[in-house]
Amino acid sequence: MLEARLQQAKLLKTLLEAVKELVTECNFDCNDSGISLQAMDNSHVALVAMLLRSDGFDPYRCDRNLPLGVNLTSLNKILKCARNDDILTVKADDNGDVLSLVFESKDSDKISEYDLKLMDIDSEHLGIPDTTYDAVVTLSSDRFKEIVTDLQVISDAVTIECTKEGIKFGNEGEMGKGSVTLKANSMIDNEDDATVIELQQSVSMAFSIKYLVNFTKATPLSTRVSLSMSNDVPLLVEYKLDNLGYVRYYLAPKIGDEN
Amino acid sequence: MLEARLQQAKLLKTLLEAVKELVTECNFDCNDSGISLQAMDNSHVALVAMLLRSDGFDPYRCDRNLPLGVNLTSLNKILKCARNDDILTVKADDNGDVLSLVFESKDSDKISEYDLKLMDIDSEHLGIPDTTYDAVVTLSSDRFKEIVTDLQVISDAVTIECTKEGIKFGNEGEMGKGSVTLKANSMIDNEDDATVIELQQSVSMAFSIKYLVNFTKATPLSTRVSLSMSNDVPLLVEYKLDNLGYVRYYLAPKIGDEN
Amino acid sequence: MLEARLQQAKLLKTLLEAVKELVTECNFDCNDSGISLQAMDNSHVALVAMLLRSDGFDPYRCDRNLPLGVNLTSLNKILKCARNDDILTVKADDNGDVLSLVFESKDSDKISEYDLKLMDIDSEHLGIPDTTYDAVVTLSSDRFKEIVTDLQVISDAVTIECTKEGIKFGNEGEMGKGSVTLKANSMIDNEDDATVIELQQSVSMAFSIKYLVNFTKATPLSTRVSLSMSNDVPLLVEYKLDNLGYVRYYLAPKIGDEN
Amino acid sequence: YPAKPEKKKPRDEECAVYIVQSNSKFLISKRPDTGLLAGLWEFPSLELESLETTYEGRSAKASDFLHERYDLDITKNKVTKRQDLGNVVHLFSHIRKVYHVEWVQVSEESVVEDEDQVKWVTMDELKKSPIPTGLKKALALLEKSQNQKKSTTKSNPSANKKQKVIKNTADIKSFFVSTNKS
Amino acid sequence: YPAKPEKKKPRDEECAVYIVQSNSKFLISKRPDTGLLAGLWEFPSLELESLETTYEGRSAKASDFLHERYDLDITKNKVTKRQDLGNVVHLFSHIRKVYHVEWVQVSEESVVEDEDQVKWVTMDELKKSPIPTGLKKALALLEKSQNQKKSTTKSNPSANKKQKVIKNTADIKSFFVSTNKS
Amino acid sequence: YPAKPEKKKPRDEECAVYIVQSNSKFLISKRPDTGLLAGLWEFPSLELESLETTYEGRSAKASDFLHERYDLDITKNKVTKRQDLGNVVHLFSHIRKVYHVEWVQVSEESVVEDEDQVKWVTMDELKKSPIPTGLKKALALLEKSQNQKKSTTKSNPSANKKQKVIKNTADIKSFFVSTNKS
Repeated sequence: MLEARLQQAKLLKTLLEAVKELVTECNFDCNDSGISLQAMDNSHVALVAMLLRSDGFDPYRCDRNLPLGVNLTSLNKILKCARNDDILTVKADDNGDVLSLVFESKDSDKISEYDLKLMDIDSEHLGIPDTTYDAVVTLSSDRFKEIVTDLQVISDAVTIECTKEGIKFGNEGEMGKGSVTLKANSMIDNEDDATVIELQQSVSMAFSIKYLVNFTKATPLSTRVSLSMSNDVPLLVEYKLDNLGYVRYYLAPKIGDEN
Repeated sequence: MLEARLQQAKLLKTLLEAVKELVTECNFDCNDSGISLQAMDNSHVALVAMLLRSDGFDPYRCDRNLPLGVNLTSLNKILKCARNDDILTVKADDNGDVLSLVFESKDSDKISEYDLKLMDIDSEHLGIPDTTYDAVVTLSSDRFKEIVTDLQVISDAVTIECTKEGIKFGNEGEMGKGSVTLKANSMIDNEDDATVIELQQSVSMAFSIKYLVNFTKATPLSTRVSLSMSNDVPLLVEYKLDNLGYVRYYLAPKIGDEN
Repeated sequence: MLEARLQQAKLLKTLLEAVKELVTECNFDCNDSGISLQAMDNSHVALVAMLLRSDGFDPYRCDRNLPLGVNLTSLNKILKCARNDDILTVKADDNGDVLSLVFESKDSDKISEYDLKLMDIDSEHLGIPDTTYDAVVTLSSDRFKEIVTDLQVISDAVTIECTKEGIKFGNEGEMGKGSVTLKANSMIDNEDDATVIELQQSVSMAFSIKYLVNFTKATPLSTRVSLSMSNDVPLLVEYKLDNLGYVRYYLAPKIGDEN
Repeated sequence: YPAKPEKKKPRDEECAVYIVQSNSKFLISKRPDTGLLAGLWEFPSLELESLETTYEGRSAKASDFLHERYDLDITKNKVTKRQDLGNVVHLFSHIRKVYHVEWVQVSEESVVEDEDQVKWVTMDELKKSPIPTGLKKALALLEKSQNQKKSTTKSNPSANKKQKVIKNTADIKSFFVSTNKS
Repeated sequence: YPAKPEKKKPRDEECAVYIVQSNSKFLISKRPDTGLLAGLWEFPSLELESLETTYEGRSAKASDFLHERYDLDITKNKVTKRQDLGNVVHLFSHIRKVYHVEWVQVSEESVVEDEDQVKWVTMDELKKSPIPTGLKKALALLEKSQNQKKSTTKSNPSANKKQKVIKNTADIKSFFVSTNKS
Repeated sequence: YPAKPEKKKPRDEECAVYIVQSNSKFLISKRPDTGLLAGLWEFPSLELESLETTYEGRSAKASDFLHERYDLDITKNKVTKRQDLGNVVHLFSHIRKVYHVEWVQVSEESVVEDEDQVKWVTMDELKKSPIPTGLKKALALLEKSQNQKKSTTKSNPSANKKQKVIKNTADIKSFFVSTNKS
């Protein structure tokens, strides 16, 4: 059985927001190291992998592997019934058919309990190889969101070019062209705005911009985001949850002409 | 004739918001004790009764009974033209065919005057007997709003159970179950959050949740709301306006299985 | 060629908002004195004229007359990609076919560049005679916005009457009548709220209210707005940009009965 | 070109339609993906070879047809009620088709559902399904019949339409004393 | 005209406008693609050489004009009613133009329609067409006339009242001096 | 019960379909308001009395048919190109219908349009019209034919280009190792 308690419901609420746009149903895989999730979007263009380490919960208890098939739209509706600073507990029996969620107000005089029906989901698990990327750029997650949202007005696609000097997002469409360049700068007043580039080799790749915009639903999870790129390999967009886990998005590159 | 002056337009604006979702046309009954209104919603499931005592106005003058038939949608549109802290005066002649509203800005250099055409409305007035309820629960109006809004994601109906220990709202639907419990607690840090229960006898009744959500449009009128219940009798949901009056909603219980 | 740099993108963003509702395509006329624009709305009921003096830019350079035909909807989309406090530079070559916009963040580590395709637009330029108006009313731009927005609930048209005592906006529709009066008051606590009237002769004119509401998109540009009126001549609604220029709207009066 | 084409008269065809109801649900099945009205949903329908059939005859055929096609055995005592609803006529370009409609109420939804081909749906869902016009007319027959019954016996729960959220809620007026004002 | 140009006073021009109505439709035609008011739709309009015309004179001209230009023969008894609606004045930058408006009701829409140049439209369509302001005023005359009639006789269904917001508003261009740029 | 019903074989019918194109527009007309496929739009279509027709025969019939029904005279040299597109088969419940499709390109849209019954529409509009499934297949024939031409000659503007956003993006699975869990 699973029993896991989180001091602030906000974390799980935000995580769900970060995943539910891409995937509507998937398994949460629970075991003694924590709760994880891996799923592809319907178009097989993107993959999201999420991990919440058991350390993030107090207490955390899960005796054996327990896959919980969940409709994320329903789960999200229920999580919206939790206030951000409610204490949240998730529970599931080994052979149960519901996921129980309990939200307690800080002064604990209000207790909400929801049982969400579980589903059997046949899921394919992809083994993701460790890759040494040619370029790893760490930047402000707010800026990343701004950039991809802005460039969406120009075209459906965006090309990301990374050199020692900086990272450039650019595209072209019916009304004209757009590009946004962030200069590499490890020293800067506001540390959160620094753009740090570790480069083996320059890369230039094209992506469908709407997926990038989608990924930025995870922005509230972390002030920083990292983009890891090698030519002809999926882009990795990672939001770290301090020491508690991560949300990682993989996005397949566009091939042929990126028009 | 009627002439009544209110120091803050906000009160009437909020009152209208609290009524207009349920009822689109009705009579305001004016007499020397104040202005009142009683109306059923179209489906005959809920009844709203409102009273604004003459004390709440300064000056207030109404020589004789004057029913003013008003389209609430139109009145609401006009009230939206008043700023919250405008001084508001309503006027009507004994045989006039308009309701006049005057909004004055605090520094009185801006004066808005609106004349709303009156209507003849045949209304049925229901005599509401004094009832001694089995359970009267007084709670935070914000919490009440939260609870019914949250549970709406689970199902169209909600069961309210009241015992000495607390009040529990619960329902069940396609995706699972939900329930929210407030513990009875008369002593608490934040007085507005206290849940106070006066109980003759435990009750459990089912209601259509959308009406409850509708009633919570009155939340800005008061920090507290009271729910009065006896089995097989309409629920009374009351928002008190300090000493100036009240908005009361009556909601018929669901019968048979509350699925 | 044109090169003009603005310390705050916000000014141009707001200007565009103030124009794009009325006009979708038009020429920006650039010369050494600044950038101007004049255009009629499709129905030929209103005309907007805008001027940004070269003093407002630093640096500003434009060797010779350069008309830049622009789709304002597209330009507006691109300007939304600038943050309010970005430094904004617009550039165009003499025979180029794009308008270049560069947005730099304050710390200049983020640079966005957009090229907007230009269009050939045959535009008619109207000579606007200097008129001595019978009445010039200067008032709070927020109040003006409030008034026309409020009265829109009553009818499509509004009559503006101006006398020594004040300015009155009034109309009448299916649900009743409305009017808002601002008293002339040059002395008042909050200077921005003063209503100052210079009057040669009383005027009373009727206008289509939706255009007035439209003009108030310019409200963020200035705390004050002036209405200049003479009977049977278009109303002039002017928002001054300190010493940098202005946005002026001309609105043809309604003729015959203003029903 | 041999033929001397004449103005064709539409040919007559007849068809038995069985509206099978269990509680408040109705059995429908999908027409083949090709052919007339391809892919539309319909009530179980049996083309009749003769133009002169009787209610008894069609009713008798129902057992075999429903059993074979839908594995629904109405010979055992699962049928709680059945009724001749009369007929409706629908004109296609070359066909004048008569639908003889019978309503069959069964006690349980014993058909193996195959969502793609056969399913039980509520009246509301039914009305949203792409069903042929001819069968809409059959449906109207049913509703008419049930509404009549409803007003007299109030026995049939499925006849109601537009189910409002407020179903099963008492009228608030029944709790209070009406004092008509004028 | 031997003129000595001085500070220009707008010159006077007059024009006969024929509002031809058949049932609830009106005949309109499109102005040339170049020139004043290019490409806008208008009622059949005839520039007058004299500034002193009479209703009878203009009315007489109508026959030839409508016949030649629109192949509409109003001499035969197709005209069921006609009426002088008076005039409206419109100021262009250098022209003060008087439109004399006559309403002609015919029994059938006998003009060959050429959707690009000539068509019959309803009042609603008319109001949505890009017609010159001057002719909007003419239209206002018609509506006024028909509304008057309406209130007394209730006989005329075409005087509809969908009011466009901008109805009765002058063309802003008429107040300013057009200085074509290139 | 008199009849000994046998399993009916659908009867065969054939029909000539003429896809008439002028620039990038196509001629369509509306079926009668009653009958099979009532009220749907279709390409000009002619029922054939014989099941054994040839392209030459059908092509010859086109002249009279199009002239009489649509006042479109393709005998004069307005036809710039025409081509046999082959046939498509559509099964109705009792009919197996073969549509023989010919594409006819004309130089001008000479048909008097009657928006309610006959009109010229673009490919996009066509796809939004309620056309029968059978004729959608005919349309597919045309598109196929034109796409083939396009890749070689780039001459045909009507091969449309609705692009999916995710076009040209690799499948993310192709980059990772699938390890099916259970």
